[in-house]
Amino acid sequence: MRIGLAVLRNEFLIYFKKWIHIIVNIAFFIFSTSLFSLVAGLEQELLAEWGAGVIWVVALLSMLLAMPLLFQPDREDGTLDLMLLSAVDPAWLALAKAAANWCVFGLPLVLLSPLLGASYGLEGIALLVLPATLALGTPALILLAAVAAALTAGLRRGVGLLALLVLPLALPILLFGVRATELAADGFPAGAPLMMLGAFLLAALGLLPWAAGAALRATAN
Amino acid sequence: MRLPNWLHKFASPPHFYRIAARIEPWMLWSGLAAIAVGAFGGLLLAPPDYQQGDAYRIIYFHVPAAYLAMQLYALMAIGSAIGLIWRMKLAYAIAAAAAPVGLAFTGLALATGMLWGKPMWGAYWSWGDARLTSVLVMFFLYLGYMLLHASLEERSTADRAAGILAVVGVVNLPIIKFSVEWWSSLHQGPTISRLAAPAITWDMLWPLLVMVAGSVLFSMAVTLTRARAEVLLRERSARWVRDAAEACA
Amino acid sequence: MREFLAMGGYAAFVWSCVGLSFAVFAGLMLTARRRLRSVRGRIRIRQRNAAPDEGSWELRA
Amino acid sequence: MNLVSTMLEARRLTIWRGERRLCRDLSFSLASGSLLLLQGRNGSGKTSLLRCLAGLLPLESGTVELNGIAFRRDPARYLRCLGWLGHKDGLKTELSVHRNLAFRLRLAGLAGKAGKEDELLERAGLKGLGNRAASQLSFGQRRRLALAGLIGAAPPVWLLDEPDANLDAQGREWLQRELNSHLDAGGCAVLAGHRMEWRVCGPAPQLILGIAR
Repeated sequence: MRIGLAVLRNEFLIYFKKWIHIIVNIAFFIFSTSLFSLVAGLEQELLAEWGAGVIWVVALLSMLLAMPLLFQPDREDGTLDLMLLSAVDPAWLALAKAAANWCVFGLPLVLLSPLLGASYGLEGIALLVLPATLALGTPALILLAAVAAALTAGLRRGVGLLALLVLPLALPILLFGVRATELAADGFPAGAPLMMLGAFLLAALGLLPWAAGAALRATAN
Repeated sequence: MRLPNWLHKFASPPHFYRIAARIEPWMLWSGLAAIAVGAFGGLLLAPPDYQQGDAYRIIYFHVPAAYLAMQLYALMAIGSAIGLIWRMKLAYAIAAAAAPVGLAFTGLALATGMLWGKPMWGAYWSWGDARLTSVLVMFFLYLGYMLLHASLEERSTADRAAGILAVVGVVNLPIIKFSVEWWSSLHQGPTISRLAAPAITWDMLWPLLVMVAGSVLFSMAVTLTRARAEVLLRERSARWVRDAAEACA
Repeated sequence: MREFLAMGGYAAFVWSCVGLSFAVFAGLMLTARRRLRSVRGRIRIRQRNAAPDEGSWELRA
Repeated sequence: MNLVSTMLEARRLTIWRGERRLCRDLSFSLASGSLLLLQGRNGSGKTSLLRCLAGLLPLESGTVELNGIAFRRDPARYLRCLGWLGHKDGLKTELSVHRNLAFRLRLAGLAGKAGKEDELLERAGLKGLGNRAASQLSFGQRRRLALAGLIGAAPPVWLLDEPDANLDAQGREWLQRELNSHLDAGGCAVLAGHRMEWRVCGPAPQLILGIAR
């Protein structure tokens, strides 16, 4: 556990040295979202209807960009071996790395989403619900990604496979995130899907770090 | 937690290999015979449906495939879980053998489902349908399992890694199905005029049951054949493997 | 006979399903058998070739 | 630590790598204070054997015990006995030398103390480089840093994969001294590599595990 905290701290330090990645991810998020609105033809009604879906899908994709950073660099420079050979439970290791990755690549998307939502014509309570869904959904997503990234970390061109493994499993998170925002935009209570997202997050926190830890051990050869 | 003793004995790879080799042809040929009878009954003997005409006959091929897609996924996940918990190579072998068979049946279920959907709903595909979408997700999970297994060079590593994926996937599948259902029940999409299922008559039912039974037997036979190959690969250092490989030259 | 083949106007759908299904059945059967045969062959070849070359670790102190 | 106790015991190891069997029913044991050298041509499986001992690579059959504990029974205790240096240094080149060393010590469960780190750096011949980014070190200096982390963590069993790679003559001298004092203190070590002129003056004999051709 204390070793887990040390890993967490180390991760933050490394990510801040790699600040270019962070900027690239945020830029990708903003630019891709605006691409959709350009292609959709700038009709305000259509935009409001599609806003939640577009922002969620682009958030998913931009997090996908950062997922290889979870374990691939550690695998390449030999740090992963060292961490697996320390006495820390690999589940804590996976959790710490996922938490750092989320704080750096997920949290900015949550904070930016109201702005982009507003540009898509979302109003009122929906502008609060959208970041709330992202805040609940993206950590669960990154935990799923931790499992997939641990499974594919040893592969030279594992990024495509990583995406293929993550996307089907991430479907429920995406659906509920979009659903809650749409309900809120149409003036309905969005509590139920938000609670479902919360339940997913809890279940993911309870189960996926162990799966990711087992995956790290399994692919450590 | 230990496995019961009789299971250990049954699960000894040479024992499994021998037993599988013995029962496999019986399952294969009885399965094929049942499929032939079922297809004959379904295509010729069963009366046309009063609403769907002859198009409903597709279910004689669609339902067994969809059923097997699920069953084989369960087999793959259970095999993987047993392998992960008890480090049993045979379980991994069965999981790895079930995957391609399951992938084929999932693809068949999707294809026949689409061919059925066109005359019934007027569209090959409907994203609003929970079953279609979750079967598609299952297809990708099978694909992910096989690609991951194929891309990891060390077999024991591949078994464990792909096994973890299968177990995570099986936990997620009900959630996916449920969430798509919930999604489509609220979504104001194109409503599907699914024909109310009338009580199916015996004339129509028996070929379906025979088809399902035959497909199950057939898929088990194919899975056993593949599992034998996988067991041989995993037991490479055992003496009986050499004998088995030489015996059937 | 022609009536049977026409499948009440749904011939294209029904028969392509039948064809697909049997193609999958046949494909599964053939690939499974071929896999078993090729694995056996690989093991035989390895056992014939590999045995003398396989060095083994030994203590020399 | 008892000087004649068996620290590392490998029983009937069979290791496969892909389609190749690297060893069959290999058994050896290392007493406290003894050194095992793994020799063999490239591709003979030195690294694989080392990784098996560390529990990173699954064994086809056989058991490895450190101080009587198998990896599977209690991974945390097994790993606490173990120090590892692979052929990769395990350094984060983005971070400073100090950070890397501190992280390495924290992984071993030791709280980082600045004094200890400085002392280690001095011993490794990296004095005054603490605030430099690890990416600015030469490969030999990186190796020294990685070894310093291992030495600072002071685990009883060392598993080193070509520890002298990239090291200059003085570096090898230094490593030799550290190795000797480690063995004198009752530890044991397994070294894989080609240049094997390690002199050991410990009580227990030195084993050489080579591949027969």
